[in-house]
Amino acid sequence: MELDNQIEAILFWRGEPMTLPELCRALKLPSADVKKGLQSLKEKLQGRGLVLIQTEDEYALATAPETHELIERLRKEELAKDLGKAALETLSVVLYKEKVSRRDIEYIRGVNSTTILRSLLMRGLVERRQSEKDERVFLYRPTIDLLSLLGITSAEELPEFQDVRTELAAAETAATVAGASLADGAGDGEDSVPSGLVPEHE
Amino acid sequence: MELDNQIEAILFWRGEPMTLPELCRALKLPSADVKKGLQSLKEKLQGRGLVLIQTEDEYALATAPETHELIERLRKEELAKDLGKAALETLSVVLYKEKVSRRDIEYIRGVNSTTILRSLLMRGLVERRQSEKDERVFLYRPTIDLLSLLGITSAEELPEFQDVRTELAAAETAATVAGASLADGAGDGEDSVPSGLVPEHE
Amino acid sequence: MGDDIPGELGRCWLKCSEDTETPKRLIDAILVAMIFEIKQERFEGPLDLLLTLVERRQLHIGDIALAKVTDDFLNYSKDFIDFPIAESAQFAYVASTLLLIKSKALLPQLSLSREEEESMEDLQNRLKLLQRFRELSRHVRTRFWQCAMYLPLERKVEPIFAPPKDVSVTSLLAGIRAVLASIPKVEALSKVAVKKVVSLEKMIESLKERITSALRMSFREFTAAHKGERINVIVGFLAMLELVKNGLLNVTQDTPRGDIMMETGRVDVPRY
Repeated sequence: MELDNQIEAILFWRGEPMTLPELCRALKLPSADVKKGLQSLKEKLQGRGLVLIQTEDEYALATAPETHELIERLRKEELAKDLGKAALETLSVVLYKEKVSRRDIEYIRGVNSTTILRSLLMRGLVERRQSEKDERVFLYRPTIDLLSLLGITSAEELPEFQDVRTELAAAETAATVAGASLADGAGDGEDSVPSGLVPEHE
Repeated sequence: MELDNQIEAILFWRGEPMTLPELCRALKLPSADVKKGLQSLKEKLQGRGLVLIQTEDEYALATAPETHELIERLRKEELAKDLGKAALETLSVVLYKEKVSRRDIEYIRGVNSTTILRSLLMRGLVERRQSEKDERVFLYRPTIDLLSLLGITSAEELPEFQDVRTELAAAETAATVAGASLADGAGDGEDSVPSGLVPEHE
Repeated sequence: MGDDIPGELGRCWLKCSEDTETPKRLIDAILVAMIFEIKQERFEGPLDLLLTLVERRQLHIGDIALAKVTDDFLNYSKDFIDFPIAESAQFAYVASTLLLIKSKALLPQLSLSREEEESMEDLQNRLKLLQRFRELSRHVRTRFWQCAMYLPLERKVEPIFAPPKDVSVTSLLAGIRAVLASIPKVEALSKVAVKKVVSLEKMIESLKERITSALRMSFREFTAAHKGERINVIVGFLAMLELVKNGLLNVTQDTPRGDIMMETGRVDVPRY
């Protein structure tokens, strides 16, 4: 049995996103192999009714975008289509940066974003996980659900993605320097309140 | 979009058997066409991780027979795992609330809880039943098996039950405020909470 | 408008235009109209407001644009005294940086500390970043639901009672306690102590008093009397500029980077 088929079966059976480590454990294979299998699955699904969606380390099967009218018709729920400015802005930051701390989001938006992030978390549009680099930092990431609603199989398919990443990389160097100087206007940075402009930690 | 792909998408999305008339209704096509589509799907799935299975008059996608061993092993592993912090927290909400909707759990925890609830359901720790008050709402409750595992006859015998209930009631108000709507002009409370970002039917 | 005062500080006297009343009224009327318009919207913090002001005037983000919208920003922010304290502190912080930018525009010779220059630059960078993400959020808006790919419905599971080892009365109590602890406390949010930021008006008042009593003092002395915190220095400096604009104060600086000397005219006598 080929690896891509096994992955397809597992993802179908679970019916929800799985992380790369989960897939590795399930298949008892190192991640390099699993990644190859995923790539090959993605290719095999070309022109089919299903697609493979991926975030940085999560994967899921979903219906192909060409079938969206059909499925939309079958869904019974009313969909809330009116995402407000704050939600859209916050989602854009998370999507284009792929992983970002609350502090960074607030640096860009200039406003406490605890509430909006909580709403987005509850709706499963973003998720929050500890940073691998620094355990004290939590990073927000787009979920597979979010990508699926946008009709993209990975964040890289977003318009202008590469340009934005290049711009951000350049800006980040500058911001890191400047960001440090902000802290002194910032007071004691109690958890959820940016006292100056940016809170100290999550 | 080819018909077999449409059928693949529907069956994948539903994840359970559909009759020919159901498929015809969904696709708005006569049964002769749908049958052709099913035949072509069956062929296309050759050598893939999924197969089209057909009972007398029902059709469903399922994992390919070659993957059964793998899936069976995964199932067992999943059942033998420890719950982990997030799942324990979710379970504690169900217990201390006695019955609670997924929406309310998500309000209280501030994170999407679909996956965890599924795993709690699968392990027979909680069960899901329609609310008597509102048929569209499903409520999660602890199972009898869970109560007996804990050595109690009802949730009220849990330690600090009354205190926790009082605190939960107070906290829920706060969480509702904090988890305001994602739409513009947030803060109108219950009404403006978008219902459909996560699938409703649980 | 204040923006047009030529900035020759070296040894020059700054005076406001002779007729302060007419343009002032005009400006007030314009501001009222603008503020009225703005108030129809909800702003997500100071950057949102600032960016909206800049975009409304179709300006490119830069020193000039920011100096131009400073007054609008201040006027709008003034009405937000009742904001939760954290938010008003953020408004004040941005306001003070804006005032710094504006004063630099008024007085090009004004020497700024590295830190001040950084915070000016930082504000611009942040605005540009926000503007970019606002642009990008339009992509996100148009794509939402347009061509969604649906994750499958929840898979049917047949429950098998499989009690995990970590489920016990104790672990569940710990669980619910953790849940309760992580719920955001609305009360706590509004009460959190935030570093106090001296309000502009208060500073202007204090400045007037000090100058009346000691006719001649240096800006440096003045700011030292106010603990020399950066924000106070900025606000103090701008308060001084406001007084200059209003013709209440004369300012000299003998050398380009030298101390700035302040002198009152006759404080209580209108200058015509």
